[in-house]
Amino acid sequence: MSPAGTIVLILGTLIGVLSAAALLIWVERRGLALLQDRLGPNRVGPLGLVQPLADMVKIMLKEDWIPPQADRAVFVLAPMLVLGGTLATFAVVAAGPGLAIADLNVGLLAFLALSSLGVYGVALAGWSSNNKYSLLGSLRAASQMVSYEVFMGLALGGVVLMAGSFNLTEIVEAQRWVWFCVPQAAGLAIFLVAALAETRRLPFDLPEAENELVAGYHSEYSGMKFAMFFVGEYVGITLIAALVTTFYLGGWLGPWLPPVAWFVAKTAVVVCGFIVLRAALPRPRFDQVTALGWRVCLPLAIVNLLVTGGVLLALE
Amino acid sequence: MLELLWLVPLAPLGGFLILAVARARLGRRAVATVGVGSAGVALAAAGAVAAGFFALPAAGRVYEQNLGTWISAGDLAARFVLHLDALALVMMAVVTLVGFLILLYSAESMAGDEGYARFFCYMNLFVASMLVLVLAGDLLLLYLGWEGVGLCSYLLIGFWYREPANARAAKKAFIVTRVGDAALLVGLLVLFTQMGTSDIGGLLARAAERWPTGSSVATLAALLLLAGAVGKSAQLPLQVWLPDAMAGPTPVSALIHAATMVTAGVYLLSRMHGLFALAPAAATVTAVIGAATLLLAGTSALVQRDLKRVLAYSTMSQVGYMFVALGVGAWGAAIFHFVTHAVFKSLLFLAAGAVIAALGEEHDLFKMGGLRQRLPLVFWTFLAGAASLAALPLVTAGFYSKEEILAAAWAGPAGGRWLWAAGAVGAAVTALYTGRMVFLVFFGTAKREPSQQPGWAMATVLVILAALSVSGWWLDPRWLLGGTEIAATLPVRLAGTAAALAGIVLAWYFYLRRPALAARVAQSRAGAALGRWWIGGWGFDWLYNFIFVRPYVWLTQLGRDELLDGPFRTLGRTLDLAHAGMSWTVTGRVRWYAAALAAGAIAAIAVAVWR
Amino acid sequence: MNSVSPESGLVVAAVLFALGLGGVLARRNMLFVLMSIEIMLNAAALAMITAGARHHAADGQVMFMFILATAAAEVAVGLAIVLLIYRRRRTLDVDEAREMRG
Amino acid sequence: MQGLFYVSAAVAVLATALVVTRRNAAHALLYLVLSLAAVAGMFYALGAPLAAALEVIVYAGAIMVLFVFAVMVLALGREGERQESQWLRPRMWLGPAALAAVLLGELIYVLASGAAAVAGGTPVVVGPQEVGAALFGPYALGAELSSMLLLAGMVAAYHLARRKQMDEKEGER
Repeated sequence: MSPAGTIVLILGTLIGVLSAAALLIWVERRGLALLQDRLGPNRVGPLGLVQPLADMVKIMLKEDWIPPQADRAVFVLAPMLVLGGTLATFAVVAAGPGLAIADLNVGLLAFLALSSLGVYGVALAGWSSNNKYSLLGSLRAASQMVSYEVFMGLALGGVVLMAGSFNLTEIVEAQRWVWFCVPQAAGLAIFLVAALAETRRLPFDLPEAENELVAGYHSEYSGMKFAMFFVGEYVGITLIAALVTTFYLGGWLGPWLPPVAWFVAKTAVVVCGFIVLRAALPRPRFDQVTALGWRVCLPLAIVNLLVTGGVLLALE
Repeated sequence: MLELLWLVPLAPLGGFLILAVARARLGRRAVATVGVGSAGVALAAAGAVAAGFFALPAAGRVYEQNLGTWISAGDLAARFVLHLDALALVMMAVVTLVGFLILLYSAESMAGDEGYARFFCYMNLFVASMLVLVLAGDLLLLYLGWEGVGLCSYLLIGFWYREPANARAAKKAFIVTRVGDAALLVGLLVLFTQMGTSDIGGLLARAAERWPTGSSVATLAALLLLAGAVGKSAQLPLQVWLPDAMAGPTPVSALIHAATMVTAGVYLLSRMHGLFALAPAAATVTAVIGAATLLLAGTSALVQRDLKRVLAYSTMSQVGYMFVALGVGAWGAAIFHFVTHAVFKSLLFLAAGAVIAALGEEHDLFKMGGLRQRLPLVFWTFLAGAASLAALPLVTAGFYSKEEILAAAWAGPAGGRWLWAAGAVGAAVTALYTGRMVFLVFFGTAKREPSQQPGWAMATVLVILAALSVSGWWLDPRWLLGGTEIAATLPVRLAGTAAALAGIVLAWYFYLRRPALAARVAQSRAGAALGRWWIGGWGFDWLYNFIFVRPYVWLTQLGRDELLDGPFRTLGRTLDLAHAGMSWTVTGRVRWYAAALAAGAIAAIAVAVWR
Repeated sequence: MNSVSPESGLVVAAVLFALGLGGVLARRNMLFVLMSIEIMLNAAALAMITAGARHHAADGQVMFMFILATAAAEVAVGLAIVLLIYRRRRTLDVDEAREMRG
Repeated sequence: MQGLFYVSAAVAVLATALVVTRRNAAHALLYLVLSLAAVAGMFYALGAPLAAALEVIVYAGAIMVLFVFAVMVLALGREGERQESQWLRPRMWLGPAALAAVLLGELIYVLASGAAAVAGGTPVVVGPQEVGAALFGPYALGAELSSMLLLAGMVAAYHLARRKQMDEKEGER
């Protein structure tokens, strides 16, 4: 791929992802309102579609305030880490054949690596705020994310075994015969749970539980920095949805339509699923989250890995 | 029948083990049954073995029983081998018979003692050790028995250990004999290294082959063995422990310190007489020691007030006779005297024990008297023993054996007139103190009433021993042992007899006929001085106290004042200093350690690179 | 793929190791000491990987994994100890924890 | 690749130097994570993609998070920073710096003198499959030992944490 092509691809991905995130904000607010039997934002533009733009203007005009007790450098760095890390992961995602910014042969590992660095953004945001609620939120975030990182990796182990590669393009290609969501149903379940925890989405939004911790690790944030967390969350959802599509739903594979369309469509469905989940499930207690991880997900993931490996060995 | 030989030492050993383990759970009757019974079994086995022995052809009557190898190191292989020849047979017979009789006697005499079971336990161990000693065919095994009897002697002298004096006497006996034992051990090692074997028969045969008569090594070995014998048999200069050893129970004195253990030296020298034949000088020393001891002990016995001490000195004196016989090469006569002495001296001790018990633990001769009618059985048996000790001519066993020794001292291969003279004077003195003892205890006016008569067991034992004491010449074992006959002229024999008779008459005159005269002699200036000198055993205790004990105590006092501690203290201080120096590096600071580690790594790399 | 000389990898490893050593020796804060130890471990790992790359062998990466396991165990225990010490003595000074001195 | 390597190396050295000199533990930690990420880049450039990924996932993503936990629990803040500046006098650096410099000098010397033996051999990518085969093939015993070590570490950490609880209970009494 030529350097110019790469730059175009990078820009395209960035714009696509960010606008998708903006759209998601509207989708979620309207969708949640629909599910909760209320209207949601409907004043700005048709159906309130311009609402995200209005929000952006508002947020940019707000005072970007850094609390005096905060650790300035870290306080500024944390939201960048959250948003930057998530965006960087898109580099390995291929929306269509050859449409990956970096078609790494260890793409899956790169995703895991970058998502594991996501902890720092949250944890340091809470710590640098120098506020006890933020600190508690970031402690919860760190433990939750580090734990579920393990199950996520183990769940993906099954996919890697079946595809025989860490490369995302090859993983997609390996699903020509059957999508991995069928043989790796257990893996998919664990991956979804872990993904929710990683993105700190409801029902795993304990780090920012409003009614307990005010807003958790980003209580002290405002203006653009808050926007970064906010957008980062939606970018994260998009990313996870894209990865679910890639790993388990056959990626861009599909008849008639162009590959990118299939990819976007599948991702959109997964995102909508997340939003519905948010509306459907209550938030568990913190110890329940930990117990679910170590007592259910971990054994299940290991069994899944063993069975997958065993079956593959037997088929050879 | 000979195969039963192993049972002889093992029966008392078994008795010891039973008593040692189950002592607390056995009743008195059971203890006595085990204690006396095991000796009885040994006696019966010894009888059977003797029968088997006599069934052997007369030439070369030797039987060996190997019970396994004890120590195997290089060339040296010490075996648990029992060796039965005529000498061992005689010793075994005496030890089992006298041992059994004395144990039977103790079953009654010790009945009131709270350490009843302990007593029999020790006594059985002693009998077992003594039998091992006399039956050993291997010098190392013999040494085992030798130390075993020493241990039992210590334990039994200090039997009533709550009395500090008894404990002191036990320690004294142990330490003094240890001097001899150490010499013996050195002697044994000399023999092992020179001969490369510890088997007695093989060793003597090799010695006769390799060493010419009078060779210095042979003399050295013989002298070392002699030192061991001297210690065990209470001869000059290691005699001081025996009088104090009387602190133990009377049966102990009878068995260990009269009949058997103190004659272990005699046995050893007889067993090794082949070696002494190679070392005439050592033999002469033996004879001189014997002669000196018999005079010293005899005169000391003359002035003792304690009945048992008289007997103790008498024992020393009689063993001195045996040494004289050994020294002049008449070891057959020595063994003969050992046999008769074992009989009459144990009789005297046992009878004395009966007297002492009857008078309520009274030991002082001068507080006794007139017991002739009151304790008739004891009197007559004691008299039989005393007659034998005093060598009353023709009717007593002691006469024959002592006569042989005197004859041998005069006419034997290494004899001499001085030896004979010492023996003759000794015989007179023996008769004198024996008479003194008899007359003071049983004649004269009664000062105390006896509280008890001996029971059937004690009486039986006393009667048997008395019968043996007066039965005379047939106890002579020399026909069995072989060896040279000594043909002394009749005048010499008559002179020896006359000396003994003179002593008896003198005693009768002094202590019965004119007791006042005896008192006057004793109270005269010279008599009192002599008495003071003799009562302490010629002052050897004082001498040793002066030469050894006091300097040693002084040295220890000196040591307590850090004279000897100095070097050790210095060592300690140096270590302390070194420790302080080293512990300076142990700061407990992790960073310091890390720096040391890094410096070490740097040094190691530097060495590896710029080597 | 153009070449990276293995030598330069080793040099970087040496530099990192020296930095870590300096940190271990100079810092008094236990957290920093532990971090410096991590740096040293990491430098060793880099040397291993470089060697493996030089020989086109997987062994270097295997060694790296062992180092990783060691580091994980070390940090888990080390931090637990640090927290314990802090709770007991309210300080993170390494020099303060020296009961085991001679 | 060469560029990646040298840039990563520079970042790693710089970040590491900052780690050991920072006063604020959290800042040092961030630099350490940066350093680790840079080393991961070097790994990747050296043809060890699996090691690179693991460096970030496990080292930076898990082990360093433990440090973050520690920093957050200890909550040192300004006080801690003041303490550090007290402890971290320039004089303190003399000895350690000298030792480290000597060691570095030696190592560089060794490398320079043994350069002939080291040079040559362009890095070739050694993929995860080969590493896995080696790890569970000839190095199976080592892998088992590592698992034992991790288990021991886990038990030890758990035990120490428990003791802490007991201390607190005693404190309450």
